[in-house]
Amino acid sequence: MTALQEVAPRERAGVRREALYFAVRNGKLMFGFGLVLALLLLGLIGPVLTGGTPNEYGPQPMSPPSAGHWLGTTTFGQDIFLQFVHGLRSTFAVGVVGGGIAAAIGMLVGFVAGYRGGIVDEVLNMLTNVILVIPTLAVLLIINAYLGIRSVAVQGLFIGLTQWPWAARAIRAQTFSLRTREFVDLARMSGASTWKIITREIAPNMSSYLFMTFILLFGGSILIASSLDFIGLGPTEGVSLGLMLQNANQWSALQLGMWWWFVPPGAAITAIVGALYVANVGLDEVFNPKLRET
Amino acid sequence: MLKLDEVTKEFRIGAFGGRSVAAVRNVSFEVVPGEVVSLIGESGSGKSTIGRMILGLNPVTSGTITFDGRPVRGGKQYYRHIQGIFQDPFSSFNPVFKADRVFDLIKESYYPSVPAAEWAGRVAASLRDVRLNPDQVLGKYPHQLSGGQLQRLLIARALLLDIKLLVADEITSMLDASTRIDVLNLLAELKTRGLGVLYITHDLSLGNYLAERTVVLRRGSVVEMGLTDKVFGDPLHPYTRELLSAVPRLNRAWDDATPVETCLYHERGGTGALLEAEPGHLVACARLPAC
Amino acid sequence: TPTPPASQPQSQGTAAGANPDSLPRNETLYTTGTQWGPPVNFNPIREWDHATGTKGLVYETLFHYDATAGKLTPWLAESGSWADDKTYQVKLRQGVKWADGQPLTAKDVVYSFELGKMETIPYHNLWTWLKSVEAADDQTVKFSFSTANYQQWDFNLYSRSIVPEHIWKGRSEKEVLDGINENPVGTGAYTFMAKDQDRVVLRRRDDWWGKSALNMEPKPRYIVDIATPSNEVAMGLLLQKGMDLSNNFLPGVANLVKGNFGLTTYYGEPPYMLSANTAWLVPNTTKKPMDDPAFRKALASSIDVKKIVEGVYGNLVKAASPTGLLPQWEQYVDQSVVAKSGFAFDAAKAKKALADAGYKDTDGDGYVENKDGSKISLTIIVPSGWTDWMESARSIAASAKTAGIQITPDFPDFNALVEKRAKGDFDLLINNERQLSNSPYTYYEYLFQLPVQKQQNTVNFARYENKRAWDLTKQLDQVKTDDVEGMKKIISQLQQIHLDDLPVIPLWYNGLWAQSSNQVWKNWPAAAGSAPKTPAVMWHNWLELGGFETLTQLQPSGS
Amino acid sequence: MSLQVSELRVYYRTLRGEVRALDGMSFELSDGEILGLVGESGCGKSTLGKSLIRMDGRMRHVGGRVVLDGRELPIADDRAMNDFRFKEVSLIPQYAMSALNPTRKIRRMVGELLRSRGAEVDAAELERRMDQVGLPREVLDRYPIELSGGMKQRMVMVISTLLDPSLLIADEVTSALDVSTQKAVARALLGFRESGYVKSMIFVTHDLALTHHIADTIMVMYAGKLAEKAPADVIVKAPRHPYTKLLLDSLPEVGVRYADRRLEGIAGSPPSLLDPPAGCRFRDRCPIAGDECAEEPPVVELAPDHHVACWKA
Amino acid sequence: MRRYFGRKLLIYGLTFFVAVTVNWLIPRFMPGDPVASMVARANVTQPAAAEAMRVYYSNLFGFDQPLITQYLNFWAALFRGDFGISIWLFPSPVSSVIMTAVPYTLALIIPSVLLSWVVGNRFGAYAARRKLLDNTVLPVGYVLTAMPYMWLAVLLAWALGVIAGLFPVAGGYSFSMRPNWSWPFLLDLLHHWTLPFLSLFLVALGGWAIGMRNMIIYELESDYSNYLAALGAPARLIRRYAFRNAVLPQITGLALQLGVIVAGALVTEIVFAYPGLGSLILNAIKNKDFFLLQGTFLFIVLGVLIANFIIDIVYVVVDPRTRAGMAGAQA
Ligand SMILES: Nc1ncnc2c1ncn2[C@@H]1O[C@H](COP(=O)(O)OP(=O)(O)OP(=O)(O)O)[C@@H](O)[C@H]1O
Ligand SMILES: Nc1ncnc2c1ncn2[C@@H]1O[C@H](COP(=O)(O)OP(=O)(O)OP(=O)(O)O)[C@@H](O)[C@H]1O
Ligand SMILES: [Mg+2]
Ligand SMILES: [Mg+2]
Ligand code: NI
Repeated sequence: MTALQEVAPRERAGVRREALYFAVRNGKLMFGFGLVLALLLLGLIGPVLTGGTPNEYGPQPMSPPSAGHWLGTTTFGQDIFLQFVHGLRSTFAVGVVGGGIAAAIGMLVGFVAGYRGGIVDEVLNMLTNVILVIPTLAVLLIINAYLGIRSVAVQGLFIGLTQWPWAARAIRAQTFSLRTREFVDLARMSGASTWKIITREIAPNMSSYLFMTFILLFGGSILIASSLDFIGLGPTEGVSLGLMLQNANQWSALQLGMWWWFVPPGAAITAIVGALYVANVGLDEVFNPKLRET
Repeated sequence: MLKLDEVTKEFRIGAFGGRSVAAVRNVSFEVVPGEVVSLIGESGSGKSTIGRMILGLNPVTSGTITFDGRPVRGGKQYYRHIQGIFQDPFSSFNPVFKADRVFDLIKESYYPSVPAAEWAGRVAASLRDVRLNPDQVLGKYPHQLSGGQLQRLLIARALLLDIKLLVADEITSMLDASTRIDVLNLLAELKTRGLGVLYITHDLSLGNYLAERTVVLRRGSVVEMGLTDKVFGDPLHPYTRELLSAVPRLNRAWDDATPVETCLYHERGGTGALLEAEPGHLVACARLPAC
Repeated sequence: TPTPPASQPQSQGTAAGANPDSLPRNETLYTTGTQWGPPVNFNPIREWDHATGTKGLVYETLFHYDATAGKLTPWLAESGSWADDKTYQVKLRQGVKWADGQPLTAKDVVYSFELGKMETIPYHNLWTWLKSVEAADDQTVKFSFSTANYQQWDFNLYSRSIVPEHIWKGRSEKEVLDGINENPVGTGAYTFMAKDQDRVVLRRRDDWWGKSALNMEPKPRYIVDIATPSNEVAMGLLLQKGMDLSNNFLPGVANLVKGNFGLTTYYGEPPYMLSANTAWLVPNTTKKPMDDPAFRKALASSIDVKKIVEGVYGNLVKAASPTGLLPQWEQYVDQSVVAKSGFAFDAAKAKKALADAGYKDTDGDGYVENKDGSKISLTIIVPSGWTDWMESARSIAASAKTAGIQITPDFPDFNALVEKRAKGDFDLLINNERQLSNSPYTYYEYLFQLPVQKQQNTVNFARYENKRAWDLTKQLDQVKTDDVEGMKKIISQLQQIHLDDLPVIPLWYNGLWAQSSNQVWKNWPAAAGSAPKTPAVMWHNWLELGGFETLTQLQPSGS
Repeated sequence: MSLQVSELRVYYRTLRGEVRALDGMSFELSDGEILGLVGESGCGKSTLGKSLIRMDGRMRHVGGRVVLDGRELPIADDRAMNDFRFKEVSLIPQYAMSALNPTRKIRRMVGELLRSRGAEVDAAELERRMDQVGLPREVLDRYPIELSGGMKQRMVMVISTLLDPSLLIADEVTSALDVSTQKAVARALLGFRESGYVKSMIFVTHDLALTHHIADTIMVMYAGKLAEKAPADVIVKAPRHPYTKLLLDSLPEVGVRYADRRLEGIAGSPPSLLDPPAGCRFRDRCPIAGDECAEEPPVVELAPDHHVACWKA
Repeated sequence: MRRYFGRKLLIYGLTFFVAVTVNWLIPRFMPGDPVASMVARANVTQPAAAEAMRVYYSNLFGFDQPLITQYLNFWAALFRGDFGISIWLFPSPVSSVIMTAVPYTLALIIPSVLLSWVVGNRFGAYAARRKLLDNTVLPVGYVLTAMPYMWLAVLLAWALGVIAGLFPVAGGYSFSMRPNWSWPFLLDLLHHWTLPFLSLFLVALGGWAIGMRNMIIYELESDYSNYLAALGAPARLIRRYAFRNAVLPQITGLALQLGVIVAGALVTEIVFAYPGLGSLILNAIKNKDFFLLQGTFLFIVLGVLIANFIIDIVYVVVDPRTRAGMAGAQA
């Protein structure tokens, strides 16, 4: 995973229109978002179009991809394509919930610590660092093992609750340098409240950065969720790409030559996360002229 | 109107504020209505810090700053009377918004009930005051405007409020010579309308051009202050002299001849009392018997 | 056939040498599927978690049990017989030596059984009906009973390890129960040679008494039992020819058996495996409507077990007979009772039975309601992570739905499930905690044991209270084991009660998972031809049920 | 004749078109001469400086020649220019504060740089030059972060001139410094010429007064073009171009006070270089502009060494 | 300097405290009763015997004491290096169970982290600003770093293990081997280590390469690079400087990524049944062995803290800026 580099906010003179111009011409960005969007659409529309329940047993177990079963069937005759499109949904859901919560906490902590400074910063920074050094998967293992995870939402919640520190740190650093900008002082002198300054002056200034943070958190959440699912600590109900991987592995799909069960979910996760990373670099290039190819 | 009394500012640095540096030490001076006071000193001498303290953006460590007899607290009511303009016009505007948003912020806080049309009128009037054509500057992003335009927008913004004191912190250093003089002239005009101005600069000639009184700052302490004529015409403190001699002038070569008098009193760290060398001219030390 | 090259050159040189660092492949048997973690103890008293082979290969029992023939085989005992109705006398073999050279004596046997007097020892309850154990002489042990539970006694005869008194004497209760027993000294054919995180290595004792006394010799000089972390890894190992015998449940292995992978199972076609235990659907009979036998019967016929057998298990298991008695106990099944009172999957019949018993869908949601009109919404619990059972539970819920019974699968973690099960805080669950044994007694004990406690830990989770059934069970216990007719008579009555009331619903027989590779060892047990008919498992307590004999029948593939 | 620039045109490629930052500059610079380059912000001063040593990725050499000591500088060819850099042309950049690799001690960095250019470090010479600008020797064994801004500035000056280049470009080297440091740095630059470390120098700034102190000749630029070029005293005392005059008029000298004399700025703003108007580019702001100003004024040598581009001069 | 480390140590101390407390706390919020499950595991039919066993284990684990005492005892035990007794592997002490697994995990993590870091950085630096390489190396990097560890692991196990038969797919060393210090055994260890190492290495490699590529582009555009270029310094020198400066954030990145890498190692071990902490954790979870799970968790936290500390030290040694900054901001 590529962590966001903690760089000083850039001068953004004339960024807006230029950004759009470069955005549509940036191959990385277009490819990344295109792929993610395509998979998202598949996840959204797929279940509606195909109908049926993904865990339903079918009459033809272990059959390779065919016209009837686009991605073949499982040991139990379940249609893998059906599971796949449903799995995409929950994978995106975990990403959104986990990434969203982590981004929200990260922003809150980062903004407050960076803007307030002083003792508030010290305390929040300490908290961030503490959680940062704790290996999160280990924590998630413990939590999931003890409390049991029933749903994608809860899984996302826990992932979100443990993922935020680096985002908080990055945002804090950004806020720190932004808050010394004079327009912040000017807003204060216009009688704006702290909250308003954070949300209406500082945050819009790093919107691209925040967005990139969210992207990385999103991808990270998906990866973590798939690891948890794989270990058997995933949600007990429903389908997700991670659970598909777990099942495929548990029922020895590869040893039995059923690559069609094992490959698609992993490839989809890789595609989503990879595409997000690529898009992220694309975004970086769009917003940071230095990175553009000249 | 504005009175600083033995103001000291220490910045805590390091983990948990383990160490501190004194950016401003025991500074006292006053600004009265209709007067421009210029604050001069080398980089890092604490000029901006004083400005920020007056604006309530940094708290003072000790001493008091009073405005019309009341201590500085910041907050909405305070800024109705005191406004500041900073060095860098580009960073004074939020780059993602249109430049005229600074007016909207003022309206939101101070004039929420003024009808939009009337407000537009006031903004336009204020812009014309600073000799800007409203059509040329409204609705544009900061990067579409020049530094001088932005600087004047900020002044117009301050004028929308009924201010009594303006803290102008190096507002001309980013401007080229011709724009700079326009802005200075504008400040001078405002002064005649009864506005008090604290003009912060390290360019002595600019301070001289504008100010009634001058305060020379060195490493956070006032080394010399008084009427501008006196301070510049007859600088008493060696530091002031050094500064003056280093200013490049068109017609005169740098005169190296000025010997830098060492001042033992100063070197011993005795920054104590400012002594009145002559009426209206205070020096921290100099060729005075006490030194 | 090609043999893996890795250890070939060394095999001759070090075959006889002690502690070879690399085991010769053609003299070593690799097994897995017994041990699920690092070997932690070599304590035969801990029958549930000792290292593989502790009992059976290192420590031995007085008898073995031959499930096919249905009789005890004398092992450490030369013979055993009932001197009178309440006294059992065992004659020990001459010349049996402990691994440290000391002879096995009657005192060792007395000591081993008297360990049960300690409260926490698993066979403590033996002493509620065993009065005393005495050594009549060095080779003779006399057991006197207050109540002679013949069926259970036979079970004990082949289940209790005999430990050396001269070494164990003076061990505290804690040590006996929890001790690791680091260097086990047994009478068995193997000793522990090495252990590590993921394996134990056993080496054959060439001075084992059975070589002459039984005229038997287990063929592998070394046995390496590997702790399998997961099924797919075990399958990978089998395919890589690194493993000779896997006692794991390997879903989909049927494909490999049919394919040309050199793998064998007991049967060449479904169900591939011998049966080891019965999986039951256990209703909580203290709750409505499971307290109603009519409902339970309707539920039983609503479940499409065939679908589970085919769908979930890919035909690796066999649907259970209505009595649930394992195929090995076939002779005790009273076919007339089954014909009259048995049940079979029939959604229509289930529907009708429900309606007849007064369970009707009054609110039109597709599910029947209680007789008083309240909703029926049952939950079936199986441990989270037990994927085959989870799938089965889903399948049960689905087929019950067609009959109009609302069941929701729920997967609490194992702990929570154990607690719920013990407290009776559940509607339905799946359970299979009774293995094949010498007698259907153990089966009915599981079904009918009374009294029902506040916490039911191992048996009668259904909390089914039927005094007559429990009395009959106890009565069965007291029938001599050679009195097959007497047993049949009682068992027939028990079957009748079971099928009438269905306190538990038999679903399918779990297999005696054993998939073996012919790469290095051949002559694995199989149903066909002259192959041995013993089970090929290393599971705890199964070595006495023929597992050991399987080892003696193996042949190196190379020869 | 040390440097001859003729009809130099360098444009920037941007999304909205080409910015004509240098649009036909011609001037000469002789050995030992210091040329002060002044002009409003954005008039192309830095562009000129960069063109002479290293063009960045967006700059495009459109036309014109640069000849240094009789050899033409291949300014558009990044590779070929390498032979001239440092040895013939050198630079003290505007960003001197961050020009030193933060993770190398200065001595080591200097050594590696010199060796990479095939030169050996002459420790004695290095130290002598440091003495000259008033830097203590232990600076060499420090990391850049441990130096103050003025020290870094002077260190960069020493490094840039180590190979005794023929031409040195000093781009706004003093703007970030306060007056006393500024004076010291300016003095050091003069000292470099005296000691022969550099032959000639282009001193870029927007501070006319400061330029007057060090430059022999002052060149005033306006909107990518030369406005006026003359010996320093001539520019200050007898400017001929209206822009120069107005610029001088707007300088508040010490002693000038608003109350006494009100200075005036130049009304209006410089034209966009994206699409500069035809004719004299100062026309719009010029108080004396006439009809002829619709034609582009040529650079004429009004007096010896006094070049002006104005019809009215 | 002392202040810097003091502060770091404070954070680590605090982290450890939080970890221990969380660790102690969570079991007390979970459903189910560990002792009950143990008793159930032992096939005790007699209720009396079961009860005796329950009391016995409850005593052993201290569940009958007041919470605060349990908490304090927990700390006291920790300081004695006593993580309790494993339930799953009863009666082995958790610490000894962990200790047998640790060498394997370390042998996997340390080389894969270091090698992937070094190689990844080299690759990334090499690719930066070289169009052709950038366009080939980078996509591969993205795909690698976006792969779920276990997916790559299983694919490798299948392709190189089962199909090609080049590498074993399970265990730390051959089942026919006995640990000893001989070449065949070491080679065997290496043979088993290769696949898990490779999957960890490859995934991490991609991440580092991309991070480095981005960092170095920043550096190549920086003022000091421009200055060097203006003085005609060869690209080699400029790149070397840029690399050195770009590596610094990557060191910090290493600290930030440790948790993720450890997580990856755990999952990979599970796939390859590698006898390290990952497999241990999986089993602890499956068997609801809290003591083992907690012990492993604490151990990992401790390991990561130590690693972080080492990285901190390295960082200070490598980056003069921090040292100067720490000595106090004297400008
Ligand atoms: N937020 C802060 N934290 C710590 N030290 C500070 C802070 N702000 C200013 N200082 C220090 O206080 C001193 C005075 O700074 P100040 O900005 O007031 O100087 P100045 O006279 O305005 O300089 P310049 O001309 O460069 O603007 C400096 O040494 C500076 O390093
Ligand atoms: N990288 C660039 N891309 C596009 N336009 C540029 C670029 N750099 C400079 N310009 C434009 O070229 C013109 C000349 O810029 P230059 O930097 O040479 O001015 P300058 O005289 O050095 O100004 P300053 O005094 O502010 O340094 C300006 O209009 C500027 O906007
Ligand atoms: Mg300042
Ligand atoms: Mg410039
Ligand atoms: Ni003095």
